[in-house]
Amino acid sequence: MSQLIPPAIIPYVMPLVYAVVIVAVLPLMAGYIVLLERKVMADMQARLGPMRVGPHGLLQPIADAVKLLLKEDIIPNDADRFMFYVAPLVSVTMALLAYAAMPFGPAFQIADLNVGLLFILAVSSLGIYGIVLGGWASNSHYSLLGALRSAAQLVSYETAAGLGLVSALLLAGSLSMKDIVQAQADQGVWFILVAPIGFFVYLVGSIAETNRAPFDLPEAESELVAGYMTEYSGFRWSLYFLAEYANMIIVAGIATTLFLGGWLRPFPRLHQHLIGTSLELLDALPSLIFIAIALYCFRLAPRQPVRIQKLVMAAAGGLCLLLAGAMAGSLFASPAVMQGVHGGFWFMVKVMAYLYAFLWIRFTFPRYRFDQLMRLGWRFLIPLALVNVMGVGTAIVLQQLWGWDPRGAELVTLAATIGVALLLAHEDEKPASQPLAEGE
Amino acid sequence: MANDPSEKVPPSQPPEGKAEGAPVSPKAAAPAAAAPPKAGAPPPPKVVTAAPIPLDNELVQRLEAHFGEAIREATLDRKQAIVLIAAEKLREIARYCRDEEKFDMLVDLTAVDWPKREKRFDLILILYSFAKNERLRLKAHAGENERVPSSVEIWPAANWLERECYDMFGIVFEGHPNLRRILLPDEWEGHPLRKNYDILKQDTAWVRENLGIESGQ
Amino acid sequence: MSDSRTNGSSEVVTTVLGADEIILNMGPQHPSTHGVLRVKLKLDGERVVESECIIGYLHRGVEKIAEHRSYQQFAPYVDRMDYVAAVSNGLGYCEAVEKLLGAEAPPRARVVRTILTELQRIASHLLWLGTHALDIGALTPVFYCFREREEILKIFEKYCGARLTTHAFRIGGLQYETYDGFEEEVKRFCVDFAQKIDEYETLLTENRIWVGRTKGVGILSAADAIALGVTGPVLRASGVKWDLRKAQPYAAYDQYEFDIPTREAGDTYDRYLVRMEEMRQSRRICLQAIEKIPTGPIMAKVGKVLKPPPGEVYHSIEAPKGELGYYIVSDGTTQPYRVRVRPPSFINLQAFDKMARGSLVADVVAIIGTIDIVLGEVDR
Amino acid sequence: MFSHTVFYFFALLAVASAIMMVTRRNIIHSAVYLITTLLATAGIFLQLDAEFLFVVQIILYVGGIMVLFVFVIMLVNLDVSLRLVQFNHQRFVAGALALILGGQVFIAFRVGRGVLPHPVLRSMSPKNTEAVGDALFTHYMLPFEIASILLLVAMIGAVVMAKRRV
Repeated sequence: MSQLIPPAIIPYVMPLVYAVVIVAVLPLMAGYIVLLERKVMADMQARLGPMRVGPHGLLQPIADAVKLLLKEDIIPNDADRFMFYVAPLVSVTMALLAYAAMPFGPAFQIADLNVGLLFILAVSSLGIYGIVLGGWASNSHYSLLGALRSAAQLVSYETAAGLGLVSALLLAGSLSMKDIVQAQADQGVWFILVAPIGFFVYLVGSIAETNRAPFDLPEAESELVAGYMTEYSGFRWSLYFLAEYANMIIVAGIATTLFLGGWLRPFPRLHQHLIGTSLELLDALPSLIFIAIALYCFRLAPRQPVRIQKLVMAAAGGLCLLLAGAMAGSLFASPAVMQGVHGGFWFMVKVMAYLYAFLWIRFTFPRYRFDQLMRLGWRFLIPLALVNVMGVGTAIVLQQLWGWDPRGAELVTLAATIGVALLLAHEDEKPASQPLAEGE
Repeated sequence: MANDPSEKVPPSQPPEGKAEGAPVSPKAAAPAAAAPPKAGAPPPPKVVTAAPIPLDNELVQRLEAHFGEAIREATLDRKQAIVLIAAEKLREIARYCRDEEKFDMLVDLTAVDWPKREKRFDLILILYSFAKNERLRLKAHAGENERVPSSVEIWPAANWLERECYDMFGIVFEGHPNLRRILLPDEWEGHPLRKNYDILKQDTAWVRENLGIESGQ
Repeated sequence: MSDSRTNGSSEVVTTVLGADEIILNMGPQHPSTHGVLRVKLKLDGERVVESECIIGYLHRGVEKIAEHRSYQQFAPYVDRMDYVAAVSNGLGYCEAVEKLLGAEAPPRARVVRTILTELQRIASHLLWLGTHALDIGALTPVFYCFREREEILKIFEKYCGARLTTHAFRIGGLQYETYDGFEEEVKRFCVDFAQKIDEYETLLTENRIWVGRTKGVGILSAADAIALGVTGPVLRASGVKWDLRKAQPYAAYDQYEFDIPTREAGDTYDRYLVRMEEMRQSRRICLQAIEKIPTGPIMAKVGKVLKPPPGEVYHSIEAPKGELGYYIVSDGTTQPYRVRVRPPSFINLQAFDKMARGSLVADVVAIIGTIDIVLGEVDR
Repeated sequence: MFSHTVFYFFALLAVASAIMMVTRRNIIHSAVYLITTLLATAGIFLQLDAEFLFVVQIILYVGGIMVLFVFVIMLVNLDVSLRLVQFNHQRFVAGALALILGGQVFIAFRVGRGVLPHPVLRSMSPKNTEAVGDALFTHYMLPFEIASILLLVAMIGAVVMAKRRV
């Protein structure tokens, strides 16, 4: 390799490969998250969801993508054309750029910045310009209102979400994504167990930041039609869509890295070896999961109505088997490869679990009103996050300076924080019950 | 329906008044051989009066005491009380009905067109009293170019109802805060529920201009 | 304004009036105006200063058509007014004409009418609940509601062949005898439905966001409600215990025990609770009625050609949305001289301005939903 | 060489978009060019290995302050600004001043070249963030506190002014 490529470029090769992989795979992943969303929604709403394109709708995302690309690209007459063109690009570029510092596995990371977390937060917060400018450029009032709501919402909730993250940062003592995961491995505990309030604040904040229900006011269908996307169609619209799902994966990735142990396997310190070998039992889990999915696919395959669907279903099963094989095979390869493959697997599993929580919340709750959303952000989440930061800080001080037992210190401060949370929630209810007429 | 308490009427009525109700069209005078309507129902409990009969209960007496000539006639049709009043006094009578007689809800306000009559419109107000669980129908005659007092200030509910009446019949309500068409477009010509407005008729000019088609039919 | 009536776009027309007042136009094509309602809002910032409903986009001249049809011919037309509660419309019309004729439906017909009308009330409320929740952003209840509504529509379909515009009743009684297994199906639905209502309530009633979005929103006092002629669940949520089924019983309602749910605050949340309780009461009525459907004829002898004696009648029933009245004038011929429909949606919608003033724009959607209007009935 | 290219790219971008920002009629466009300028400046920070500053520049200026700017601009009636006369007679004075300033910088650059020691970039990485924190809370404690109080005063002032209107 070193002969083929000039040495000056070598450090840029792997990141480039990773970047290409991410840019290529991400739209597909977004498509399949949409399918997942529709399937989960259908399951919760007592129906089937997409069933026609491919077996159980497995090819639906591809059909959707083709449809979107072929749609007419409509630009309103009075739109600011340049901005209208650029806005979706800004959104999607910023969303993709944030992946630069996202650690999908111990090896799979484009760049390990020492301010990695801040970088991701900064860049993903720039996506708001895509929304704001797009809403403005559309020259439609629904769009503009959606954009304004979006901007106000993002600025408010970024504060809360950021403060939620601080608790994990205090525990990790680093801004580098890799070091944060490493800190969790070293301390032998996921930070969600130490700072659950911080995780909760970030969960709520991240839902609001990605404009998902119950905070989807910028695109509230029943009020603003489609918010800032109202005037967009076809390809440009799908760029916004891609950006939204990319952002969802980013916030899920941040939460996974900071609170859920990143690419670490569950129980990273539990070493139950298979008798007589150095293989760990828990490492077999990914393979077993894939084998189970594969068997399920094979069982479903003969029941598909059309021949081609049978084939596709069987192919899906085969793909799962292949992945299971890869998972199992990597166990026998070098530790680095094994870590990489399994780390990626666990990272994605956690991201998906986080996204599932998003979907679950979306299909369960009604939508907030804008003033309620703001009240929740400023009066509840931000104070709570501040108290939580102080609580975690206190716990660390108690441990390090006064030599308290770590778990004891954490429990004490956690109890105090939860007390404050209840107090805040109680306070929050008072103005909510007042009639709206105070303005008159 | 046999036990409809709302339409309970004091028993002062003559059992079979043949006095013909003025509000009904001349045609009604020929009740013809209209099939005896009571026929058939397993329990035929009551004799249905085919024509309205005069009504003279306490309510009517009170009304007459207050408004004298303005109460033209009170009748009972299918056990439902109808009071024919003078259109000019509508507002006063309505207010009295609301405040003194506790007819606190205006259920409906509408009109009927009798083109052959001198004053072609019947303006009809259906009132309901929560306290008495009773309905009362006020009826007033109005001519084509006559202005009728609006009752919006008495029952805000009359707002849209009077607009609809104006829209459909062209009855102008004096004192209505916002008398515009409500169901039809503002520039529409004609008032569809008038009897001389044919069912196939439409404002072709409007349709052509605004919908870009020759006919809405 | 008039010229834009034909302009069926959903764009928002904004004009800068004074310093802060803008005019926001919602509809007639908007996801949550429940059809073709158009609302013009005058806003001070996010707060509604004044509102105006512009209606008539669905006007079909039903009352005019009535004057050119015979009494029986007009019966299917009424189904097209409140098309989500067609059975109730039919009941009101048939009973009004029967009253005009002086006829009365036989007991069996009256009980079957009661059952079907109560099922229709449940179906109508379910549709309202689903769409109302959807407007406020709860995506899931609508599917649960439609699942149960589907069961009701299946019963309708089996009974008369139609699901939506049923034309289930005839003047004088019923055309069709109930099908085999009607009682069991209705009973099974009613028994199952109890826990379904609880399911909806689990999703919404104590949900903080739901309560936050509906409590104190669109308040209508009892006095205002009466002055504006508002009827139905909207009136009852304001604290007026008045239900035509109790006040002036029709069909077979005098035979059954049920409560009139009322609430005091008159806000969106109370209207929600009233309607939820009404579904329970409807279920209770159905269960009582299905136990003892009298035997006997289903049609009174009214004759093939209906010529009611001259005169006029007003008859009203408690439709799912409020008092549905028919004022019919007969001139002794086979065609009604005048049919006036007192549409509950139309009159309840008039209270919108009262409810919306001072509320936020986001509440407008909730308020439109809570009045439970059907534009087919508003515009006729 | 590579880093020089990067520097000149960002520097040119910053200057060009700054000029564009001043000359646009449409305020939204101006705002977008200002954002570009800020981003280009952030890029220069990155090129200087000041990663923390780079990120803070983006988060605070671009992600925070400019969002609020754009937010406010959208609420303003744009038509008014489009009709404003953008340049007046002061432009000659301003142009002259700019020329003088440019001349000064140029001369200083020519004279100073080789006299002053060439700045050596101490690579603070990977302790960049800590270094900034350390500096702020030890050496520059007083200025930091003064800045904090200034911001607090501004915040309170803003709240008071906003409240009075209601």
